[in-house]
Amino acid sequence: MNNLIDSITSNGTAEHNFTVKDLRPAADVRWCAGCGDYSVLSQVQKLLPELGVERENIAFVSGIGCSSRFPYYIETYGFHTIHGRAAAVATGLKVARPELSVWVITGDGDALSIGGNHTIHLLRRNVDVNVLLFNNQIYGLTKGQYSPTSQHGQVTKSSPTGMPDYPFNPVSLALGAGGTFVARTLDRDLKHLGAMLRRAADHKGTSFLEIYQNCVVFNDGAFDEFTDKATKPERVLFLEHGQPLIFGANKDKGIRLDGLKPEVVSLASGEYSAEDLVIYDEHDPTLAFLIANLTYNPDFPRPVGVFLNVDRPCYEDEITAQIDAAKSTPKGSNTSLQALFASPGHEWSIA
Amino acid sequence: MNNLIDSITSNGTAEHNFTVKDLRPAADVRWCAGCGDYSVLSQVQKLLPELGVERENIAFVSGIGCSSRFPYYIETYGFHTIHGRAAAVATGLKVARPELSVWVITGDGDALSIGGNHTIHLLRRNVDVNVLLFNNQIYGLTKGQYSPTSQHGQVTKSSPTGMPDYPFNPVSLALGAGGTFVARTLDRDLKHLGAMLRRAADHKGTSFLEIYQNCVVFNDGAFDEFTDKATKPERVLFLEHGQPLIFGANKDKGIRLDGLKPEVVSLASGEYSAEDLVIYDEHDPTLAFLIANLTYNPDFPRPVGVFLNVDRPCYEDEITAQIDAAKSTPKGSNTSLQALFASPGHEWSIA
Amino acid sequence: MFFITVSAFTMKPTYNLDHAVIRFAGDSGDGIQIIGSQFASASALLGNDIRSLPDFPAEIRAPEGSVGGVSSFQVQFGNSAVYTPGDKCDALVAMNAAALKACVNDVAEGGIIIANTAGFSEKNLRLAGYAQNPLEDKSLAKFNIFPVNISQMTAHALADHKLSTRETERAKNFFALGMMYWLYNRTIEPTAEWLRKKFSGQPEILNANIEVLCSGWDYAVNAELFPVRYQVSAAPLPVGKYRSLTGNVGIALGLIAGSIKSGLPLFFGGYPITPASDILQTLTAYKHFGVKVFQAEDEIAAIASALGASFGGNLAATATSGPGMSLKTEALGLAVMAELPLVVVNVQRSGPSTGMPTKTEQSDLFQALYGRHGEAPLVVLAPATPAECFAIAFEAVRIALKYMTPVIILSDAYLANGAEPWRIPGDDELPDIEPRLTTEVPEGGFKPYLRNPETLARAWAVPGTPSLEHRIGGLEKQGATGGVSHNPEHHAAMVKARAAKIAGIADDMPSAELCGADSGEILVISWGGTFGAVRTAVESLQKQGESVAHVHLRALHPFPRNLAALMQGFEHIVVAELNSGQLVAVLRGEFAQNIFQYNKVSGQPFTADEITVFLHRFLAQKPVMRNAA
Amino acid sequence: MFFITVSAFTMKPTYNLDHAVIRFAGDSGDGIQIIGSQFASASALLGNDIRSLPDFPAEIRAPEGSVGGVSSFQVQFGNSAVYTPGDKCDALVAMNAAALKACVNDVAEGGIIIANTAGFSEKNLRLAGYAQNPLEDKSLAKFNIFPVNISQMTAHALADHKLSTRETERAKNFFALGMMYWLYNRTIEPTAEWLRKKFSGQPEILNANIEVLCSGWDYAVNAELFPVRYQVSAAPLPVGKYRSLTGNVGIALGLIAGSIKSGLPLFFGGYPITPASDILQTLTAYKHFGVKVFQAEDEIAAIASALGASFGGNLAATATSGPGMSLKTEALGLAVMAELPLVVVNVQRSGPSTGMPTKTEQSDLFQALYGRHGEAPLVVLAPATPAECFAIAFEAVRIALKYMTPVIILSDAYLANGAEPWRIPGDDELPDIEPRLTTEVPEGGFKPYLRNPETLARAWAVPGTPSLEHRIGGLEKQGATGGVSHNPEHHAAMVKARAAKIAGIADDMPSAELCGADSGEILVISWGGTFGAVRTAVESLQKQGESVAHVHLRALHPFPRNLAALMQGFEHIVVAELNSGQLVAVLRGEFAQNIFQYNKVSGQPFTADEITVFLHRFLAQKPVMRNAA
Ligand SMILES: Cc1ncc(C[n+]2csc(CCOP(=O)(O)OP(=O)(O)O)c2C)c(N)n1
Ligand SMILES: Cc1ncc(C[n+]2csc(CCOP(=O)(O)OP(=O)(O)O)c2C)c(N)n1
Ligand code: SF4
Ligand code: SF4
Ligand SMILES: [Mg+2]
Ligand SMILES: [Mg+2]
Repeated sequence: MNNLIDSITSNGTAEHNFTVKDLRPAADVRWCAGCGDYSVLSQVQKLLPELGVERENIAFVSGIGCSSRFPYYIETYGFHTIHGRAAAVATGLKVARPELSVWVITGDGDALSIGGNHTIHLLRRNVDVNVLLFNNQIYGLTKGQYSPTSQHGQVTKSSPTGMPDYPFNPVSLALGAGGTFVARTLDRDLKHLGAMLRRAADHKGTSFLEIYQNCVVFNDGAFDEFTDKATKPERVLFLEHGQPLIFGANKDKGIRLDGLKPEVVSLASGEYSAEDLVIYDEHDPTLAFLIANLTYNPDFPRPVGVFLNVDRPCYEDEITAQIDAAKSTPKGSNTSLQALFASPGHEWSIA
Repeated sequence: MNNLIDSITSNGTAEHNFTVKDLRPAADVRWCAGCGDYSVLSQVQKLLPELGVERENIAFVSGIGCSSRFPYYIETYGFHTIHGRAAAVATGLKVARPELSVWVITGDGDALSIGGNHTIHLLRRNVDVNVLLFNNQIYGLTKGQYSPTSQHGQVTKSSPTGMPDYPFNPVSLALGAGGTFVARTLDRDLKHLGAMLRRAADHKGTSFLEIYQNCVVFNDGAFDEFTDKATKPERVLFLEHGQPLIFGANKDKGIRLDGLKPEVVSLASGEYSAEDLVIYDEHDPTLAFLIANLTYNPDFPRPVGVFLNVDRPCYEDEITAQIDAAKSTPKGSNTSLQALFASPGHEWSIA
Repeated sequence: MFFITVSAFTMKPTYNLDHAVIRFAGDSGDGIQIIGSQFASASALLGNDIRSLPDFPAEIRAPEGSVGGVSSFQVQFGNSAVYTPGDKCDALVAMNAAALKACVNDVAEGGIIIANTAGFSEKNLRLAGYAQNPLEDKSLAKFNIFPVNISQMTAHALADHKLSTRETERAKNFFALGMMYWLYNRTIEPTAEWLRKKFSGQPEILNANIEVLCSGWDYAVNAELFPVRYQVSAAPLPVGKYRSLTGNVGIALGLIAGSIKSGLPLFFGGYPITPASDILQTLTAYKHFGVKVFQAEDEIAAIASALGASFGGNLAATATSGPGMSLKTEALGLAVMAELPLVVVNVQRSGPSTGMPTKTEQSDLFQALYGRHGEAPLVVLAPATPAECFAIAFEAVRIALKYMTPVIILSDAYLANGAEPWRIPGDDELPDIEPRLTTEVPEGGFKPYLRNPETLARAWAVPGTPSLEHRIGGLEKQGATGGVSHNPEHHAAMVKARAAKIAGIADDMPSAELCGADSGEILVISWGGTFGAVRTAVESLQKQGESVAHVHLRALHPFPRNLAALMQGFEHIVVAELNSGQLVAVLRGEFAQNIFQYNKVSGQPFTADEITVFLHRFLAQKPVMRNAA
Repeated sequence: MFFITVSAFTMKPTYNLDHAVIRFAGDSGDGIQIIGSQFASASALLGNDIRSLPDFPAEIRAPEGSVGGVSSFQVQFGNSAVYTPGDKCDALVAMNAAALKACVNDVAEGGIIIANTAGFSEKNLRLAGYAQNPLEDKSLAKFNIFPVNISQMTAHALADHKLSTRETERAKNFFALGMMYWLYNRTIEPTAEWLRKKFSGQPEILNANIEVLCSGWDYAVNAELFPVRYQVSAAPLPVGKYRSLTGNVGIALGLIAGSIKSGLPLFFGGYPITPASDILQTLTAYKHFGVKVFQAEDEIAAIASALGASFGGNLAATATSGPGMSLKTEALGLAVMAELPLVVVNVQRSGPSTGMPTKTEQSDLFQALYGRHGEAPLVVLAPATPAECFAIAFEAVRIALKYMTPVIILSDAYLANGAEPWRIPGDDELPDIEPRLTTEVPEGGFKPYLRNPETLARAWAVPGTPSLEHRIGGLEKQGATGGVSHNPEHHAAMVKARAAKIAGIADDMPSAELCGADSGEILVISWGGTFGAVRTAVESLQKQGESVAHVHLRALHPFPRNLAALMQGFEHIVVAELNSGQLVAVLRGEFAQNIFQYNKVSGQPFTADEITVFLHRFLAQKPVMRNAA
């Protein structure tokens, strides 16, 4: 069976080099001035030409939400689908076309409220797509209702007396679902954001990147604590593989384990040194879960970086392998119509 | 506003004592002979009269699947809903009627495939219902396709060349979603099953109980390793709060932690004793996750028991509290129609 | 408290008008909705009948000064019944060039345009897409243009106040309002009172705003800006207490009233979606009425939770718009099968798919009637006006509880956001509602699907009721016992019973009312939010002596019993609706092949004018007009 | 290889029949489906036209020996065209009392009943709900009863084989088959050949089964059981190679053939549901054809993944049944809006809600046509017979790819499981399919919604194609560029364009074919899986000289161009369908108010007989029959 798609699309020929400029589409970018979405867009635009993938082999799939308008703002292939379904659409696209670089753009409502099931199944299947979760802890597009990452007690349009439920921790959820690459970054830390995008792109399997994103209109300042120069060093814990968990403006604090209980210790007093601290291991799911659980704990800095990075076969590769195996059986040598119609032992002729 | 419901329903009067017999409905039980569902049904029937709840205050809500026929087989209130939605229906029921004892009956397909999103949101909200997940690692009712808990490579009706994806570990997923009570038991260990049902019923908040359930027709023997007398002692690790993790026919093996890495050690050689082992702590989410992750690891016994048991406010209580608070404001003293219609400062009269 | 003093002395002639239509337009940040609704309130207080329509930018914030970012508020006020916010504006206030661009086509020929010249900078013009300043070229010759540097005047007025430039700039909307109050002879006091309440803790802002409001008025007087002044006197409205009501708030209040009158707590399961979110948001403010609002993870969970609450004996409701409605399809089928009471609101917007979320349409009628798999009949109602949303929601509760059935309410974006005066009903104007709750233990055991012989509704035994334990579900049933059955006769009987129950509700609903003579040339049939435009058009044709009548349907399933009879009196029937012809297809199938249709599917409401024009043309050349739209 | 020897000598008279209907029935574990399909194959090999229908117990296994657990297989075979598996059986094999109970009402008066007496123990009788043994009382007097202890005879036959009791017991179905082969003069060899293949590795089982099969034949000969023997000779079928095809397999093969002929890999996103799961399962066996099957987490993900694959340039399809179809509603709207090719199969079952999952119905037509929010037109096709599922699936692929549109196929449980001989088409009997794939970079840039002037289909540029990067989505569009737009005119134009595209496809589809004279008293219109019953009824009436014709619709939207013209020739039109009147409502709306209807909603297919009876009655007393069903 000849495959028409193979014949018309490009095959990694180097001719199709492109630059950031080639990624700027005609459409005006329509986010509110100051929206955190802008910085993600520009970091992604910066990254893509460096990936060694042709522009035409890149596809962005999104759901519905402010963030999900993203595909309109980048001159690649793009599909702005329906609320919550981007992960499922992307799964189909990637299985159909494993050679593409597929990116899922989604929001905290899109990915974790209505789309929660597709998100966890994507992670379980480990389809090789990159998920950028724009977490502004609010429904932006519908003008300010709480989302599953809004904070308990948060006053929003739909919770005038405080959000009644408790939020998901997206990182913990992704770990529980069997995610192979789970990371978190900040819209306002461009360097870290850029580095995390790169790590996400490089990972083979589902890359799940939670991006703290400021919504200037409906939830302004939600992450100020972690992005303001004054508080950031004390309030953010950057995870780096092989490095001890140190934070603080003077790099004078660290995280130590007492059995399985994490605690903040001071390196200043001399009682503890870097050797006593947790050396971060991004291949250890237990450590990832332990650290992820510090997320809403006010006594700890907010962990940010790559929580987990492990290998597991990708769904689309399994599918492809099963097809290849079937093709290499004797049956597989004849894929004519007549072979399709044959029903050996159940055929008869009328002459 | 008077509440009609309060006036017609019972209020915990002791008159309504009932026995197992009262729970047997007219309808024939229609599961296949030998199906694991029977033993769960009988353990639940045994438990209910002991809970101190009137029979009329018990409601079973189920989705679709073999297991979801459960409500027909127990003479309480019951709602056999649609595929995957039992958790959502039960949430509405519990919020509407917090005084009821609400049970969700669901299967691995119902709760984790189509219903995955409602399951994780139920756990996040910590609605005080008891979820009994009948995990037979197969779609029973539709005659044998693989489910999200089928094993990688498993041959089923829909995976003649082996299931291509990797299964969820339901316990890990529930932990990642923020579950407050997460446990696992076996259809064929009646004592353990009964005890776990009791624990689930006693927990305030969402109780998530995964029950390994044998489907004699489409996935017979999936759990034999954990239920057969010969292999069970070596292959099952019973978690008990405050007890060391010991297993083996001669109680001669245990689980020890090397940092965060679990390992099986022998107590026979004398090198290790019970003191060296993990003392299980059902209040520690990190430990729960660590142990849960042994689930599909063939080098470890299968952990069973209460993985996690912690407290967090229940969703329906928050809703009730917000309503009570609103009722106790000055506004709350007048809930007449005219008070409802009033729009102070925006009214005018035409005479 | 201080007194308001404005220049009262004016030499201008005052013209009496029957109706007037005005519009404020500006950037999203210009406070347009505030002054718009103040003007509407002031007019209502003067006894006018009013209809207003806010128009927001599409959901993503467009850059300041762009046409996409324009916010506007239109109000029609009259000395007799007013049915719509009006087609063309008699006066437009445009705070910047984009606002002018967005609205100029809606200004009547000879109409007044007050333009804030500060909003016509080069940058403004560019953003609005004007090559040259329209205030300066001849392009607006057919209007009465009044250029005023509103921003500057505001700054002048506030020179003595210690406000930041930004605060000063933000007060300019009240200057515009003051001018319009003078022009249309409104009183300032109610707005001043409103400001006093709103800024009670911020005396500086309060004083500034009142100062600016008065300055606008004074400017109109002193600058002798306008050659004339208008007066619209009070309309003969029914005596009573009034308030303004939008469609979305109307629905919320209707549901709560249903809860009060039935004695059942209200449970609302919802998920935000434009333009329905307001219903959810409004309900959260009525917790003291015991309202339980559950913001679900999606629309499926929203309706499923409502079904759970209904099973539990609460009055259950959910509200959404097109995409969410599509998601509720399967669970609606369960509601039909389980025969549980449930109110489902669809605030229609332009489809298909995501479509145009902020724009109105009536294209979900087919779905409401026919969207479910299997034979799954239910009740479909549609309010005609924003205020009627209250009555329809209350009626939906009554029917749902009496007949144990889901009821769909088809509202739309136009009704949802539009506001109109609503005469507050007295307690006894609303009937009591008796839910089908049962506590009796019948001989031979409780049968959940035993039907009331009159209503065909099954009994409702809720958990907590001793000895009525039973199971319900989505599988087919044996009949009264509700026992699962695959018997062909049971299925056939249940399909019929479910259909007969819904069909019978027609006997318990009001007849369709005819506006006009009961026979004649044309009967126009409409439904939902197009009422105002169609009624205005028909009445104007009737005044011209044309033989045109109007029936507006509030019940789409089942139809009013007298509909067929009403239709018989007319030579031609025309169905006007904002879709490609959905009601007309149903009526053709049910009553008569030969029905004409007038449709519009542009995301915009009908104007009375276009319906009038169509009917005129139709009267002139009746034949060959089928599918004319 | 050994030879089969059976008693060939027989003195019994042989009667020639035009058609015969036989049924095997027994417990789920009795291997009924196997011998049923063997009998069907043997008949097909003898050149008969055949139609068969398996009937499984409802989804949960009922206890052994209960009526709920009965499995049956019916086949009609004839010497001329056969359209259905037959209404009443001429011969029934009942392996136990429950099987008799379940099927006895379907046996023709005077029909043969072979009863396995070993299945009529006291326990069997109790489980089947018989107070006394029906073989012993007079209750079966109107049938020809042949009690045979099949179990015991089987045990005798296998006395020398080393099989367990269980294995022996399981072979008894072949004894029954052997008897029936003798009775209807079939040949044993094909079944023996089939057994040889199936049990090639298990010689003991193989020999035993063949032994038992022959013993059944011999027993019929030697015991002189039956007074006569029947013969149904070959039918004049088109020359060619044949195989048997069920509706579900037909759909799977049609999709793959579409993939081969279009050169696009097939992507199938599915989620198991009765009675559609077989399509998914069948497709997994064709991985060597490059078929990608994605078992999704739910039906929403199934269709969403298919849309992703379609966006990626694969031929994308999904299949489900009622509840799953309801869940796909929202994504179908996106497919319409994005104008992506997609085949969506709905194997209808009895609704609403969970309904009766294993029973057939045609009650999802309304949903297919009207289920989505907004104006969302798409193509709806329905196969008439199991084998035609192939052709309709292939046609759906062709239309989807040529017109860039979703196509819904409405199959049903009856077609899905029913089998009939299918003449295997030659390679060139299937047209090539040219997808709208484009690689050209037009001047001024690529416009994804620029339409082909003839088909109105947009172009399809798939990721990987250099320089055609673009975005699509569910928001309304500007026109050719696909740029997001909320402009009223753009929306109106796009709504029209989408509708016009679908309406125009009528020109590219076959005309409706009339069976009968082109004018007369009654035209019966039907659609979908009722074809066989209706055609049989109409042909029998025609033979009786009645003025009745038949049009069977394969296209439900758009309708065949010639339908209106065809209808004009008849005094009365009757629409027969398995719902409460869905097609009839659409036809009334579109063509003529005055159309009669004949409906059945019991989960059972029509019998030819009941349609014949209805039409007879109708011919006798035409008026006042409307809604007679
Ligand atoms: C089925 C459906 N339900 C609801 C909506 C309305 N809706 C659009 S976006 C959105 C949530 C947006 O929040 P998030 O995903 O966090 O994205 P953000 O706008 O914050 O970037 C909602 C509820 C919709 N479009 N479709
Ligand atoms: C919307 C919908 N999709 C699919 C189905 C078909 N279906 C019924 S039960 C089921 C899965 C059953 O598996 P599980 O939940 O594991 O329950 P079990 O039968 O194994 O107890 C499926 C796919 C359905 N009834 N409704
Ligand atoms: S509403 Fe918030 S998230 Fe949306 S564009 Fe504006 S700032 Fe960004
Ligand atoms: S199919 Fe499996 S799960 Fe279902 S009733 Fe039978 S044994 Fe139990
Ligand atoms: Mg958000
Ligand atoms: Mg299962």
